[in-house]
Amino acid sequence: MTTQIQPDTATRTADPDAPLLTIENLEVTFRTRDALVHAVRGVDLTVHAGQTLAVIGESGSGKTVTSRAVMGLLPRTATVRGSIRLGERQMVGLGEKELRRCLGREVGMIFQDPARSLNPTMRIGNQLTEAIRVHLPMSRRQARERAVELLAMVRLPAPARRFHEYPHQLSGGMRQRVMIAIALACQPGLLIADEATTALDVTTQAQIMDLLLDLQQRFAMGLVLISHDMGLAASYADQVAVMYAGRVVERAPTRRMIAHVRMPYTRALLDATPRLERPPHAPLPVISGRPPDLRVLDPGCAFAPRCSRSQDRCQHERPELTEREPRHEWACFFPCADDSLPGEDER
Amino acid sequence: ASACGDSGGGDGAGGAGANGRITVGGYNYKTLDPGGTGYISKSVPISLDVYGSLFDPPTAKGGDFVPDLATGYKYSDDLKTLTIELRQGVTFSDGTPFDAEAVVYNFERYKQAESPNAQYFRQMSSVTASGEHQVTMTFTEPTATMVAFLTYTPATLIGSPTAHKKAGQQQFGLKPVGAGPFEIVSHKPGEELVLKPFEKYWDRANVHLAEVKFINTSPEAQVSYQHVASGSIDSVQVSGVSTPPNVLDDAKANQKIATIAGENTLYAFLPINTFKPPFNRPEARQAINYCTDRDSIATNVQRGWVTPAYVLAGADSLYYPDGGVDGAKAQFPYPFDPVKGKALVDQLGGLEFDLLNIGGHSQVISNALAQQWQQCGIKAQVKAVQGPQLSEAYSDGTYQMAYAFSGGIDDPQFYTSFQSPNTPQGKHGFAREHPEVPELIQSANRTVDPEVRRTTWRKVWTSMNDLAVDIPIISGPNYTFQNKCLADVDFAAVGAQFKSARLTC
Amino acid sequence: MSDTLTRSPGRPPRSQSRPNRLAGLLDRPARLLGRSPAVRVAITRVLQAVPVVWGATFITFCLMNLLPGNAAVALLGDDATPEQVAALSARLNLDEPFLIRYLQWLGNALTGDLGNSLQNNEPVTAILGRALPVSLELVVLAFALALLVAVPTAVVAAKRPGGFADRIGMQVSMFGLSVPNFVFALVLVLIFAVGLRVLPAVGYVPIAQGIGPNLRAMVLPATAIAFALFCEYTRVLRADIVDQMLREDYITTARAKGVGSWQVLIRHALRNSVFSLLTIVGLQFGALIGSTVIIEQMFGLPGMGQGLLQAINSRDIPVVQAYVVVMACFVVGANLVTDLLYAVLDPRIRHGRPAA
Amino acid sequence: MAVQPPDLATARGADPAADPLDATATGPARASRRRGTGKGLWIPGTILGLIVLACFAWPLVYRDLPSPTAGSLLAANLPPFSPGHLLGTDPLGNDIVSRLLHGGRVSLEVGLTSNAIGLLLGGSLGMFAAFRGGWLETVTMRLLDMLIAFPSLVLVLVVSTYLTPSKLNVIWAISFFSIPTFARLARAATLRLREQVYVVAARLAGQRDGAILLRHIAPNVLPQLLTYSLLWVAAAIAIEASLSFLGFGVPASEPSWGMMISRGQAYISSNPELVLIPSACLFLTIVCLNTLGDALRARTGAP
Amino acid sequence: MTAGNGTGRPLLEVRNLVQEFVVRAHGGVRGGVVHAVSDVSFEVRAGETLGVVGETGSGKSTMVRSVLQAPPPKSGEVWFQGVDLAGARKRRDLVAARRQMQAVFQDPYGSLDPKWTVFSIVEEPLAAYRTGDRRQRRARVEEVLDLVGLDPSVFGDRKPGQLSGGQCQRVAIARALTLAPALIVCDEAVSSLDVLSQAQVLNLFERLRAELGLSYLFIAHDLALVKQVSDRVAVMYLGTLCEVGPAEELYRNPLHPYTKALLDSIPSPDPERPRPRVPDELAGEPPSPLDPPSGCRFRTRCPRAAEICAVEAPPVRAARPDHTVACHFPLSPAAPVSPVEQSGDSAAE
Ligand SMILES: Nc1ncnc2c1ncn2[C@@H]1O[C@H](COP(=O)(O)OP(=O)(O)OP(=O)(O)O)[C@@H](O)[C@H]1O
Ligand SMILES: Nc1ncnc2c1ncn2[C@@H]1O[C@H](COP(=O)(O)OP(=O)(O)OP(=O)(O)O)[C@@H](O)[C@H]1O
Ligand SMILES: [Mg+2]
Ligand SMILES: [Mg+2]
Repeated sequence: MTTQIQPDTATRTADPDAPLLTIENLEVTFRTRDALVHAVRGVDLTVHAGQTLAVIGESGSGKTVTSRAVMGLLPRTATVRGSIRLGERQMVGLGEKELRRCLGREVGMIFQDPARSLNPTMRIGNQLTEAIRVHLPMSRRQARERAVELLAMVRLPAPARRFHEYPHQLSGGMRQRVMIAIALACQPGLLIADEATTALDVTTQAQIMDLLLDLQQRFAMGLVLISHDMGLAASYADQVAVMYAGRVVERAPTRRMIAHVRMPYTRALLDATPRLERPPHAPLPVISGRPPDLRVLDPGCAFAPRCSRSQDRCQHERPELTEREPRHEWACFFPCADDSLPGEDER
Repeated sequence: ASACGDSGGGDGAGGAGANGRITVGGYNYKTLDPGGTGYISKSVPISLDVYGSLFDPPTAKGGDFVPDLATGYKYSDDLKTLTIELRQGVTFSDGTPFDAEAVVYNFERYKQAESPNAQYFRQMSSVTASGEHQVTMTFTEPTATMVAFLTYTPATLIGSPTAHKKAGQQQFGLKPVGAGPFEIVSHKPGEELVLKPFEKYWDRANVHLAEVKFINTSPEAQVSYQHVASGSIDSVQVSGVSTPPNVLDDAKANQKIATIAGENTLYAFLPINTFKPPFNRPEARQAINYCTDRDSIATNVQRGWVTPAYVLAGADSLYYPDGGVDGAKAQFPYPFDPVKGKALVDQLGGLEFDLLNIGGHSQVISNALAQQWQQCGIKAQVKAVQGPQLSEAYSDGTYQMAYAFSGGIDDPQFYTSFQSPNTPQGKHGFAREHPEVPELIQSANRTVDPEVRRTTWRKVWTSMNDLAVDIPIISGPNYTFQNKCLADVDFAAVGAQFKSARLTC
Repeated sequence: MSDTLTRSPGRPPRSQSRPNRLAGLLDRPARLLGRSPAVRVAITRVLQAVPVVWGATFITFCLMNLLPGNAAVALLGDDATPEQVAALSARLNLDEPFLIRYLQWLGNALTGDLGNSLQNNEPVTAILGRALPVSLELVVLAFALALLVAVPTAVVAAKRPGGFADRIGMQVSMFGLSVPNFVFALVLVLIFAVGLRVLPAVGYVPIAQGIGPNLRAMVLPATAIAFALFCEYTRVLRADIVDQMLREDYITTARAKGVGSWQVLIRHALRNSVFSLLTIVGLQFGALIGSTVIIEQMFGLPGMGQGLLQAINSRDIPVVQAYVVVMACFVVGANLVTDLLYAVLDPRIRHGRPAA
Repeated sequence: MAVQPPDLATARGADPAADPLDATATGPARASRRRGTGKGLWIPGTILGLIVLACFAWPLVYRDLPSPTAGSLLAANLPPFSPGHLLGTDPLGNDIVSRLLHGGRVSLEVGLTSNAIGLLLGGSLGMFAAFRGGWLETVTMRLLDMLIAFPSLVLVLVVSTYLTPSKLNVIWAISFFSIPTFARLARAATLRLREQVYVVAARLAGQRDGAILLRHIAPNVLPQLLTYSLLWVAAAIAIEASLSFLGFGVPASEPSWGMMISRGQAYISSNPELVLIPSACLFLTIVCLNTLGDALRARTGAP
Repeated sequence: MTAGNGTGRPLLEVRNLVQEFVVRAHGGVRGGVVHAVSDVSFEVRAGETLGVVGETGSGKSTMVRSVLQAPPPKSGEVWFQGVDLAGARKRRDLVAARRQMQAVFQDPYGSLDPKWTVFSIVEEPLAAYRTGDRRQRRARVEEVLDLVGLDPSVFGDRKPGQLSGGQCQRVAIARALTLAPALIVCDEAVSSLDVLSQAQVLNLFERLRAELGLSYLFIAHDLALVKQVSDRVAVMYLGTLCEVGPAEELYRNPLHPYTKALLDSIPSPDPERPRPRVPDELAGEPPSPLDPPSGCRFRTRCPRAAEICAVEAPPVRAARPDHTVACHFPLSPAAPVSPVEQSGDSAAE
C-alpha cells in the first residue's frame, strides 16, 4: 500500500464517548394502496465508534426499514418521524444534497445479495472509483490507485486485475468483498451490514465476518450487523438489539444477553435456533402464532398474543424499553428468570 | 432557355423552377419503349417529349391533324392505303437520320403480338418505305382511324432503329432515342426521368426549358396538391373525376399556384356484365339509371368540378349531343326518378350486387352511388380491388358491375373496348347480344366524313343508353396544379407536354 | 404496415437445459469455426437464418400465385386481347406450373441471379440497388431520431414517476399510438412544407448530391416514422428504468454511495435498460425496412416499401421475391446484430459465461 | 405504415411474493385491498364502458339515428351543430355522429377480435412450443420468424384481395400481425413458468403434461397476454386505419374509425375535423385501454 | 456401498448418478457442459433421514432432482422400492413407481401455483393418480391438512398469496403427504423461513417421521439444522460426495478436510465458543463446475492436497463402519480397510 487511507476525521465527533449514531423514537410508516403500514414504531438505538451492534429479529420486524431510514433510502411512500443523529447531524428531514454528501462518506451500507447489489454491466473498478470520486476530489488515476488499495484491503486476490473485471466474473464471497470495499471507500465512521452474509456459504460467511471485524477494529468504525441468525450475532457482536414488530424489545451486551435473557421473545428465538449441541431429532421448543398486522396499532405489547407469560396487563399496556438491569434494557412486564439457559445441560 | 431567378418556386428538392429547370410529379413508368412489354398508354405525353410525334392534335375542334415529324398524309379512296410524308432533315438524338426506313422499322416492331401497341396496327397488312421520306401503309379493311392513332397513341412514337438494335429491347426502354424536343439525361425506371433539350431538334427555337425532371410522387390528390403548394414540384396532373373536390377547392383558393383545367373528355361510367344476373335483365339496368342522381354527384360530391354524364363521353368530346350536357340530359331515356326505379326493383324482387372499384376516390363515388341507390332498395356492396384483379374479373366475366374511367382524348373512337367483342371486357358485355352497336362503331371508323361519323357516334350513344349498358355517371377534365411561373405547357394532347413550356419568372 | 413485434425482452443470458438436437446440429460447424462467443453466435444465427429466408420466399411465392391476375394481364392492361395475354404469358414463363417456376427461381437465386423484372426486364439486382439505400437511410434516420428523443424523454419521465414530465410524456406517447402515421405525415407536410416552406414535401436526393440536401429531403419522412417509434421506446425505456429503480439492489447501492439521482438514473439504470431497448429496436429494424409503404409513397421516396407495393400490383414476382429475400435477410440480420451487440455490450455474455 | 404495437413490457419477472406486504397479509386484509381499487381502474373503465355502450347499444336504443352510410348527398359537408347533425356530415352527407358510433363498433370489433385470435393462436403456439422445447420449439419459433420476415404487406394483400374485403377478413389479416407477438410473449412467459417449482411439483405429483400446460401454465400466462392484448387493441385499430388508407380495410358499408381517418386525410387542409374527430375517439379509447392495462398489470403483478 | 444392517435393500439406492447440463449462451450457442453431479452413490434406508450439506452450486438440488427424474439423470441407477426409476421405459411405469416419492422445495411461494386454492393444490396428486372419488379425496385432503396443522375450513379456500411462508411450506408438505409416500425429498425446505417458522416446520417433519415412519432426503446449507433432523449426513462438494456418515459421528469426528472446514465455520449462539475460523486455503475461488479440477475436486482448496490428488480421484472407502469418505488423506486414521497411511494424518487430529 503506497498511501495510507486517511480516516475522514472531520466527521468524527471530538468526544470519543459520544455515540456515533443515535436513533430516538424512530417511526416509519408506509402509505400503501389502502392503509398505513407502521413498519417501525419507535426505535431507540445507539452505536458507538468501534462497537458492533447486532440487530436481530424475525422477518418483517423492521430491521431493514430502520437501517434504510438511517441512510435516507426509503421509497417515496415512506414517512419518517423521530430523530436519527449521525454524529452531530440530524438525518431526518435532511435535504437531498446534504444527504448525498453523508452517504458513503459518513455511513456505508452493504446488502444481502452481493449478486444483485453490484451493477452487472459496470466494471467493479468503475463502481469503486465512482464511490470515491463522488466524495473526494481525486483525479481518475488517484482514485484508481486508491481503489486497488481498497480491493487489496478487503483481501481480494490480484486486486489490480480484478479492477477490470465484471461482477459476474467473481464468486459470491468476492462480490461481497467488493461491496465492502465500496462501502468503506470513503472511510465512513459507521457501516451497516444488512444480512450481509445470509446469501453466502458458511465458510464464506466466516471469512467475510472476519474481514468485517478486522476492518472495524482497524478503523474504529461503528458496525451494525443486521441478521436473523442468533449464532452470527453471538459470535461477532458486542451488543445485541432484538426487534419485534417495529420496536426494539431487548438490548444488552452480547454475553449478558445470551446468559440472562429477559424478554420471552428473545428466549423463543434462541430456543428455536438449531444448534450443533442438540442431539438429532430432539424437538425444538417453538411458539405459535405470527407477528401482528403492522397496519394496526394496538395499545398492548405486540408479543402478548404469542407469549406464554403474558397476562392481562400485557394486552392493554405497552412495556417501555428501559434499562432494568445495568446495561441491559428490555420491554417486558414479566421477564424470564435466569434459570433455563439453553444448551447448558448438554455441554 | 429563359433566364429566371428562383424567387417563385420556393426551394424544393433540387431547386424546382430554378434556371429553367422544372420538376414534374406523377412519374412511375417502367419503360418508355412503346414496343416493349410494360409500356402503358399513360406515359405517352412524357414519351412525346422524347420521341416527338408524327402528328399533333387539331388546333380547332373537328379540325385536321397538325403536321409535326410527318408533314402530310393521304388516304386512298377505298381507305385501304395510307401514305405519309415525313419531315426532311430531321435526325434522332443519336445522330442517325429520321427517315421512312426508321418509321417502317418501328411500325413493324409495334405490330408484334406482345407489344402493347399492337392493337393500333391490327388492320395493317403491310408497311413500306415508298420513298426516302414517304411511308405507305396498307390495310386489310377500310381504315379511317390510322392518322388519329399516329397522333394520340403510342403508335406516333418513332425511335431510332440503330439505337434500338444496339441497346436491345430492355435497355432501349430505359433510355430510348427519339427525334423529340428532349433527350434523356438519366432514367431510373419507375422513379425518376431527367430530360434536357435535344440540341438538333428540328424546332429547337421553341424549346425553352433547360431541364425537365419527372419524379414519382404519390397518386393521392391531397398529397400532390401539397407538393405543388410547397414548391417542391412545379407541375402535377390529377384527374377531375377521381379527385376529392376539396383539394381542387384548396388549390383554386391558393393564390401561389395555378390550377389549370384541361378539356372535359374524361368520363366515369359503370361497366356492366349483361350476361350475369342481376344485370342480364334490362329492368335491373334501367333501375340503376332511374336511381342515379348524376347532378347531385356532380354538384354535391364533386362540388361542380365535374359535369354529369348522360352519354359515354366527356362534354368536350367530338360529336357530343347538341345542347351540351342539358341536351344530353333531355334525351336521356331513364332520367333520375327513384319512384320508377323502386317500382322496377320491386318488380325484380330486389336488386343486390357487387360494385367493384379500384379504391381511393373511386371508392368514395362508388359509395355515393350505393348510397343513392339505397333509396330504391338497391343493395350494392362496394368493393375496392386492385387493377390486375379488376382486369381479371373483366376477362373471366366474374364481375357484375364496376366503377371505371375512360376518355382523355376528345375522339370517342379510342374508347371502344367495352363495346368491342374482341376485348376481354367486351366478351361479357352486351356486344355479343347486340352486335349492331359494335358494327355501328366500325362503320364510323370506316369513314373520314365528319358528318357521317357524328351521326353514327350519336346513334351509338343513344342505343347504348336505350339498352342501359355501361352507364355513364360523370365527366370532367384533367386538372393540373402548377407553379405560377410555368407557362405554355401544352395540354392539347393526352397530357401535359413541356416542349414549348417556359418559366416566366 | 409494420409488424414491429417485440420479442419479450427478458434478461439476455438464458441457459436452456433441454437437449436441443437441432440447435446441437448447428453448433458443430459453429464450434469448428470459432471460439469467440460472438463469432459462434454469428455463425449459428446465419445458419439458422437460411431456412427462415427460404421459407419467407416460398410463402411469398405461394401467396403471389393465389392473387388473381398475373403479370401479363397487369402489363397489357384492360384493352389487351386474350391472344396478346397468352403470348406474353408464354414468353414470361407464366404458363408453367408454379412449383416449377419457383424451383427455377430458387435455382437461379442460389447462383446469385435474382432474375429480371417482368415489367421491363431490368435486372432485379439493379432495382434493389436503387431502392435499398433509400429505405435503409430512411429507417436508420427514423431510428436514430426516435432514440435520440426517446432516451432523454424516458429518463426525465422516469426521474419522477407520476410527475409532470412523466404524465406529459406518457400522454404524448399514447397519442402517437393512436394517430396513424400517414395522418401525422400529412400534418408535418402542411406545417413545414406548405405553411413554412422550410422543408421539401417530396423528392429524394441521393447522398451523392450532398449530405445537406439529402437530409433535408429525409427529415419529414423520417420524423413521420420516428414518431411512433419514439412513443414506443419512451414507454419501454421508462417502464424498464422505473422498474429497476424500484427493484434493483444495485440502484440502492449506488444511492448509498452518495451518487446523485441523475447519475444513478443515467449511469446505472439507463445503462442496464439499453438491453431491453436493443431487443425491440433490433426486432423492429428488420421489419420496418419493408413497411414504410405509405410514408415512402407520400414523400415520393423510391424505397423498398413503395417498390414492393408496385411490384405486387403488377404481379412482378421476381421483384417481389427479391424484396422478400432482402427483407427477410434484414429481419434475420437485425436479430443477429442485436445478439452480437448483446455479446459486445453485456459483459456477462461477452465473457462467454452462461449465467447460472 | 409503422404502426407500433405498444410496449411489450420489459418483462422482468415480477415475483408476486416480492411484495413485502404479501408475506404478512391475511386473507380478509387482502380482500379489502382488492376492493380499494384506485382511480387508475375506475376512470378509464367507466369511460371505456361508456364508449362501448354508446357504440354497441346506442344505435339499438335510439333508432332515429341517421344511417351512417345512407346519408343524402344534398346534405354533404354540413358543419358541426347543424340541425339533426350534431357534428355535421361528411362529404357524402353521412351523419358524423352515427358514423362515429358505428365506426367505434367496427373498430372495437376488429381490435378485439383480431386480438382474441392472435392471443389464442399465438398464445397457444408459443406456450406449447416453449413447454415442449427441443426441436418442436426451434421449428415453431423459426416459423414465426418467417412470418415476421416476410412482408406482411403481401399477406394482407392476399388476405384482403383473395378473400374479398370484409370485416372478417380484415380481422384475419390483422391477426397475422399479432400472432408472432403473442407467441413470443407466451413463449417467454412459459419458459419462465416451466422452471417454476410448482410445475416441477405438479409433474412429481403425477400430473400429465397436457394437464400441466392447461391447468398450471395457461392460467398463469393468460393474464400477461391479456394485459398486453389490451394494449394491442390500439395497435390493431391503427393498423386497420392504415389498411383502409391502402384500400384494403373494411368495406364501406361498415365504416370504422380507421376508415374515417383514412378517408378524412384527403380533406385535412379544408376539413380537418374529419380526421380530428375520429382520431380523438381513437385516442380516448386507446388511452383508456392503456391506462386500464397498466393498472391491471400493476395489480396482477404481471410484467 | 450396501445397506450395512442387513435389513434387505434400502428404500432408495442411487448408484453412479451423473447429471450434466449443456449451457447455451445468448443466441443458442453451446457454451459448455456443467458437470453438476458426477458419479454419486448413496442410499436412504426406510425410516431414516439422510441429510445433504454442501456449498452453493455443489449440485445438491441437481442430485435430488435427478433422483426424482425431473429431469432424468444422464446416467446412473436410481432404485426406489426395488424399481429402477432411471431405467423405467415408459412414462407410466415411472409415474407409478415414483408415486411414493414426493418432494418439498425451497421457495414456499414458488412451489405453489398462485392461481390455485390450497385445497386443489393438495388434491392435485390424488386427481392426477385418479385416486378415490370426490368425497374420498376431500376427506384425504382434510386429513392431510390437519396433519400439517392447517385448519381445512380456514385455509382450504385460500390461495398461496394469502398465506405466510411457513403456511405455504406446510401446504407443500401436505401435498407431498397426500399419496402417503415412503420418502420425502426436502430441497432446502426450510431455508427461506425465519427461525420461528423454521422450527415449527422442522418439528412437523419430526412428528411425521415418528408418526408415519417416513424417510427423508433432507438438503440444507445450514449444518446445525441438518444435524437436528438427520440420522446420517452426506457432504457434497462440486458434484461429488466427500463424506457420508452417521450424523453425530460425522460432526464430532469429520474425516474429510472439507467437512471439517464447514464445521469450523459455523457461528454458534454461545458467545463462549471461539469464533469460526476457516483455513486460508478455503478462501480460494471455488472451481467452476464447467471445468472441474482433475483428480480430487477439492484439491485446489485443500490444506492437505498432495500430488496424487491431482492425478487420481480418491476412491470412496469405509473409514469406519457405516461412514465413508472420499479422500486420499482423511483426517483421522482410517479403519483397517484404508490402503493409505501417512504420518501427517494422525497429527491433524
Ligand atoms: N415499501 C414498503 N411499503 C410498505 N410496507 C413496507 C415497505 N417496505 C417494508 N415494508 C413493511 O415493513 C415491515 C418491516 O420490513 P423490514 O424489511 O424492515 O423487515 P426485516 O426485519 O428487514 O425483515 P427480513 O428479515 O425479512 O429482512 C414489513 O412488514 C414490510 O412489509
Ligand atoms: N438447468 C440447469 N442448466 C445449467 N446448469 C445448471 C442447471 N441446473 C443447475 N445447474 C448448475 O449445476 C450446478 C449445481 O447446481 P445445484 O442447483 O444443484 O446446486 P445446489 O447445491 O443445489 O446449490 P444451492 O445450494 O445454491 O441450491 C451449478 O453450477 C448450477 O449452475
Ligand atoms: Mg430485511
Ligand atoms: Mg439447491
